[in-house]
Amino acid sequence: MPPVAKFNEVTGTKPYLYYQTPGTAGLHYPMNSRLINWFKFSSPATFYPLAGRLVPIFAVLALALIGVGLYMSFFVAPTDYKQGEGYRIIFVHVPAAWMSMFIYLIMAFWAALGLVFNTRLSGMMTRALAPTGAIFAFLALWTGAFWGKPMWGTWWVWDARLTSELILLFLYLGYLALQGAIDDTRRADRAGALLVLVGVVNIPIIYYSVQWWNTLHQGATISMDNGSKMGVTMLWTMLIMALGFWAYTIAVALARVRSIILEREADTTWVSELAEVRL
Amino acid sequence: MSVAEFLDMGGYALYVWGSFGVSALLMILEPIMLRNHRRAVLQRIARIIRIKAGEKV
Amino acid sequence: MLEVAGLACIRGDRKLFSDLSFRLEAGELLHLHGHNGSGKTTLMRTVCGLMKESDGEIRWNGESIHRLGEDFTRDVVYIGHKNGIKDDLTGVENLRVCSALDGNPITERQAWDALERMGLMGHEDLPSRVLSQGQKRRVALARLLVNKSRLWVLDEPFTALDVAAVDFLQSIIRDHINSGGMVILTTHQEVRITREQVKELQLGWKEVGHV
Amino acid sequence: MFSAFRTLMGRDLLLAMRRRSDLFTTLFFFVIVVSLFPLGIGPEMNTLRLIAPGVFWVAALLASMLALERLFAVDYEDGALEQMLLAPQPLFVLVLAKVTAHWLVTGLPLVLMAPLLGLQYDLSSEALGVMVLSLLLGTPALSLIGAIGAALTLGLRGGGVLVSLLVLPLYIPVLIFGSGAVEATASGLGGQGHISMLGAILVLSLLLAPLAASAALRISVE
Repeated sequence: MPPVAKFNEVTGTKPYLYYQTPGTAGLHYPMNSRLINWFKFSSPATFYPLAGRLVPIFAVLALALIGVGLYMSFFVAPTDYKQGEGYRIIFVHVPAAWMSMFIYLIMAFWAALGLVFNTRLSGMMTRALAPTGAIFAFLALWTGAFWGKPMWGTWWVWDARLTSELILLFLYLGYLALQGAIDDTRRADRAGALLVLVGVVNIPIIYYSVQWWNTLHQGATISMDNGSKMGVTMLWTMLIMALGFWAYTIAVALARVRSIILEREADTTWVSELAEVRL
Repeated sequence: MSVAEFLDMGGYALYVWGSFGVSALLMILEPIMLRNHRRAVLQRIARIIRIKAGEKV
Repeated sequence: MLEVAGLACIRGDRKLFSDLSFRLEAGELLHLHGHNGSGKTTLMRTVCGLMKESDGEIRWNGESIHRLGEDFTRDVVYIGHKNGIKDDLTGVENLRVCSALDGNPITERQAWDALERMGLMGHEDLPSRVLSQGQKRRVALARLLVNKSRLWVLDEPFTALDVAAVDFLQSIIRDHINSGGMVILTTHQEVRITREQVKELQLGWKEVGHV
Repeated sequence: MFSAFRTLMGRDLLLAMRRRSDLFTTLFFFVIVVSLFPLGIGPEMNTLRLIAPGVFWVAALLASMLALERLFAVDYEDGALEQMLLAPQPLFVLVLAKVTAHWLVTGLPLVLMAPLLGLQYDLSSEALGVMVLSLLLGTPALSLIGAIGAALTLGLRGGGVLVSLLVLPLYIPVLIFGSGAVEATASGLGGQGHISMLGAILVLSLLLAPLAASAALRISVE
């Protein structure tokens, strides 16, 4: 531990203040700031092992749920009278679309928390969720296109929901680009949080305007789901797949937040004493 | 239902397996990239500690 | 009266200083020392409210500056490394806009007088981009003459100024201190003010064998 | 509060007057982009009349985004932005003043130029009227929403492209209702619904955008 050299410069009659080297325990540590500190600073340190225990649990849960979901979507769900086997794509398309929207809302929650309470952990959570959200948005578009081709003969259909999904992907890319462009982590977190909040306010407006735009130009002839009637088993399959995706998201996000914590707290004492770093 | 029939997916093989395949691919790729990133971060921290330890000793 | 308790600031992931406390009464000057990168500018910008401190409290007349908001910024004038004047505007226009934004608009006449006192005779109505760095600094500092804020936060005010301007600025600071104002400044030059009004604050890491 | 609004807006307009060339860059960009389409798509009047609303609005969108970067950047570099943050006025009033001045310099000329360009596309006078009205309501909303993007990406490398990536998704409702209004009028359906939606978006952005932009400025200046 480097010796604490307090640099105390007293000039002029008035006694003056001292300054001490960072990183060492404060000589007098007033009680209240210790509590505030616990919540603000060391929460990444206590969160890190907690996340470490949760990741495998959710990973296993995800595997199980998706396994059951896949089995049901191929063997349990009946063949659709009109669309044959092609409709099974909705068992991936719809959960992915749900998750892409859901993750953005969770990011907005963490963003609001981060801006209000100024905690560092929430900024990390928002940043950890973004890539997974972007992947699900892309998957929703990809599977939507693959479903559109056999049904309507074209890869891309300017359907209201698909267009909104595309715009959601742009919002994700905007967030990721902004995070990439800012070096200072504090500013990146807070700027990213503000962008997500502005985005969340705009999503209903965008969705409504795209809906209006879609009905205005083509009328409601082509729409995604009025094709196959929603049988009970299909609904269950979709729910299970969605839960599987949800567990997958938590596992991935927690794993990513752990490596973000490591990156940001690289030079702190608690990281250097970590087991994984030692070996 | 024979395997061939299953794979054919009633003629929609390309589309069904295209969607499921890419989804599976991405959802497997992401954890793998995460693990590599994590290992790289850990190695960097270990190196910092060794340098610091080296300097002090 | 300005009071800072347990202040800590982080720049990027580097902790600049922590547990910093000091008090500044009316009629006192706080002179910041410290090597480059020791957090002098960060401390000043945090005290003004430009930057958010990561820990600790800054109180102005007993009330946190974040709660005071505009009431606090009304009493503060901050002149940093950047002059804060527009190159396309003339000195007079710059001064009048700045003081109008500070809440006490001044007349054309007052602006001209202030610039003359700052030694910009004949340059008042030239666009600022033709002025030299020293003259631009004088235009920026001219705000101190027309400003009613009690707390002055000056970051390296003497840079790019010639000897005459430095003397003049020292005298303005002295008058401000004697009339009960407060000044926080950083400078590598010596501040010629009576001893008992000056407080020194040394920033920077003093570890064994550290320059 | 209002005097600070007037002072800052007056200062920005004075600055714009001093640098007259910047005044016209946005306008010229709009004119050129709109005139390019007939060259690209062909002089056939029917198609031109059909695509006119979309072309005008996309051009207006790009023009306003082009001018966004300079909104705060100049003040950020010469320190005037710090003084704005420290001024004893509510920041969103100052941001509103700056955005108004910015709109007067970059948005209004587009609105005034639109009828002239409309002749190139042989738009009916009624459609032209709605085009001007929709631009009049839409371009301020674009400047306001864009101000948030400009404030967020202050001082970043590659700021220009980044602003467009951040701001474009948020521009889409304005684009849809703007061009929709003109198209509805041209096809006889009547653009009232669109115009009212455009007005609603303008009011919403007038209320929320300055607040968000001020928060973004405080974050960026740190």
